[in-house]
Amino acid sequence: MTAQYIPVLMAFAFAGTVAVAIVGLSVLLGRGRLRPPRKTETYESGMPLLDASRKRVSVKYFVVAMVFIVFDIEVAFLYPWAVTVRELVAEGARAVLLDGLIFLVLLGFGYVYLWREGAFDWSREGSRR
Amino acid sequence: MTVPTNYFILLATALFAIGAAGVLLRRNGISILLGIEIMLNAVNLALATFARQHGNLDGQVLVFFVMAVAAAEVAVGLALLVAIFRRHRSIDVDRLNVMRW
Amino acid sequence: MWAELAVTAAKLLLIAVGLLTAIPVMVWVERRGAAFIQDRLGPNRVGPLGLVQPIVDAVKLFFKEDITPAGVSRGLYFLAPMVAIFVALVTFIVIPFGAGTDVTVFGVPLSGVMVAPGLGVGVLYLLALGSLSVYGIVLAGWSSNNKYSLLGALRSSAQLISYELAMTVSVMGVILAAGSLRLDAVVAYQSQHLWNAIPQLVGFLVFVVAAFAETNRLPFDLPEAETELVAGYHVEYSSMKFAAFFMSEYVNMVTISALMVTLYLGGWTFPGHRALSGWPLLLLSVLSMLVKVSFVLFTFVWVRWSLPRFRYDQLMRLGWKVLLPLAVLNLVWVGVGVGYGWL
Amino acid sequence: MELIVFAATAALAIVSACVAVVHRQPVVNVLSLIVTFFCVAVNFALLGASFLAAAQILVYAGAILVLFLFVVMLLNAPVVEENEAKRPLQRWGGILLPLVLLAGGAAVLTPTLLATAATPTDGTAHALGRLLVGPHLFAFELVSVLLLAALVAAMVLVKRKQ
Repeated sequence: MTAQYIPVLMAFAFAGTVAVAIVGLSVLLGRGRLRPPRKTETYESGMPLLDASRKRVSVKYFVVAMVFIVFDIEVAFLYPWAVTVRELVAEGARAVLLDGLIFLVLLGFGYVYLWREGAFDWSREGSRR
Repeated sequence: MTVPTNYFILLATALFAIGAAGVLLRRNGISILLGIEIMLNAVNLALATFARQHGNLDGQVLVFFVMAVAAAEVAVGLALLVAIFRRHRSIDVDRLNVMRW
Repeated sequence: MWAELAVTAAKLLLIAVGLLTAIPVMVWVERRGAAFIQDRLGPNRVGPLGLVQPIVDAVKLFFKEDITPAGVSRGLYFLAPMVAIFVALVTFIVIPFGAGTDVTVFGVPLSGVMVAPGLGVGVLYLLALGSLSVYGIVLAGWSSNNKYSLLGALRSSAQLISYELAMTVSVMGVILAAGSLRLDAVVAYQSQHLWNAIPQLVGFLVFVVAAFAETNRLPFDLPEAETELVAGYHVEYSSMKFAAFFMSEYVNMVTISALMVTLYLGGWTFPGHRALSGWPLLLLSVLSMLVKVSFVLFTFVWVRWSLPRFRYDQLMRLGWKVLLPLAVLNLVWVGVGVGYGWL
Repeated sequence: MELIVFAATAALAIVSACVAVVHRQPVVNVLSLIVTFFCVAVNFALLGASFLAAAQILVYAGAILVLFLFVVMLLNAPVVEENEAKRPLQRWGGILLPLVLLAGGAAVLTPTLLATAATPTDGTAHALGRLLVGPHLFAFELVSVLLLAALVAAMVLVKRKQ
């Protein structure tokens, strides 16, 4: 049962090696010449830094991620449903379509609510148009 | 050789203990939610272990439902944190000592 | 046991090397293609038609000075490019690059030139690990201690997760039709029926648009929008650490093109493949897959130099208000189609 | 082979979970939790729950922790200085409870190893799907209602009052 994961393990090992090798090589081969402080400054198109770089970001990103979580769970639940539809229909249980449809419609209410709340509008100008 | 059931249970216990310690010891709201996530994951692991133990998939279906609950919990919990932060400019849960908004 | 391991390792290395060589080729096609579309010459000095140019560039990148800016979070800063390239290099193993269920090497069936033929979760593996690519970008943006980086990373991650949703829902349509998560089953289904792109045209279009967005290509290259964010999340990266992001972007592009071909364009199938078997079928199927993937890749280049960039609010509106409902509609249609035996 | 993988992921999971709980920097907390969840996913695979392993990565690592990261960046709150003296009860509870749990866990380990079922079942998407639309259909539909409620609640909470 677990033999199916051996190729996955190999791929992980391979990708990990490549990842470490690339970054390691970069450090080894590109090693230092002169390091004037100018060179390691944060690059902001030549302007002097005015304040901290890590600012608080907009709540809009939170809304997007929150909506994503909810719909991602929905997707995770629908995948097992989707793979069984063909089998179950072949066995004469066509009601399985209805099961999925009810699930989708219930979430559809949420989608409509979000739309009306403006969760999908990034800026106000966008929503007016 | 397959891994014995006991080992998985021990791992699940250890993770649960770490999560519980996190919830009790930290005051940062985000850390507390993370602790809850660790605890839920530990329970999921135990459920999947017992599902294998009994050769019955119902345990795995339950794990699936726990995942949905965890996601809902995180969405609402973090929204609460954002709202609290707006109000108090802090996510220290000890500052929340009034039941009034 | 050992023969199996050896064959798996050989397949893995072969495909990975193929993917990695695709990068310089793609760079060349992109630059020459851009030049052609914009009526200029493009790189033409190094080697015939400038063919050696990308290789020279790669060598140059290796020996560039590796600058670590002051004020970065060191651990995360080095981790980010590793995550990006790691995620790009583990996802392709569930894609069948050819036929060959009847071809054995050392007694081991080649099973569709998939590296992981037995993996039951199939396409879900690709989608799940692909969703981790967000972290490479967020890590880079956060650890760089640069406002442009942070903004680019945030935009990018919001864009990735928005379009990932539309993509997974449209993939679900294909899975529903094939009745299996495995991609070789999807190809087998298409060799019996029409290509999925025809009955599921809506889903296909959603997938194409989402594929452009997921690979941060124009018209969805807002995360790195040179004119407003200088380069987005990888501003502060130099030398091969920058190249790691660059490579992962191209590898992702090839992977997603191969996925697109497998899901919607018949995979490795070609007219008359049922008359063949054994090695000839295997070789021709790999060739056919290559041709299809190259065509899709060329479309990526073509679109890049033909369309302008979206504004961010337009991007979000397209993802949530247009693509997601369309993908769900496609899913409902496929469900009904399967339920009543039309598909 | 499986024992090696288990031991490695278990150790990694415990270490990264500890980091996730102890470290002061929220970003590091979240990132090390990704490692924990990834290890749990590997353990799901070892347990024959292949679909759950994929769902674990897709849902936890791909979605939930992204939200956590966004919130960390959104709040960018000053690190909470932990003044432990104020809450002796919780502090002792926080130290004692895990110890009790661990002792119980160690007690589980010592007796003879539990035998697994004769025919372990593989938790494929097919098998789970049949259970979801079969005996667990009601709960399946209820999940949709739960998600709907969570969506509305979270939206109401973050919305600014005009």
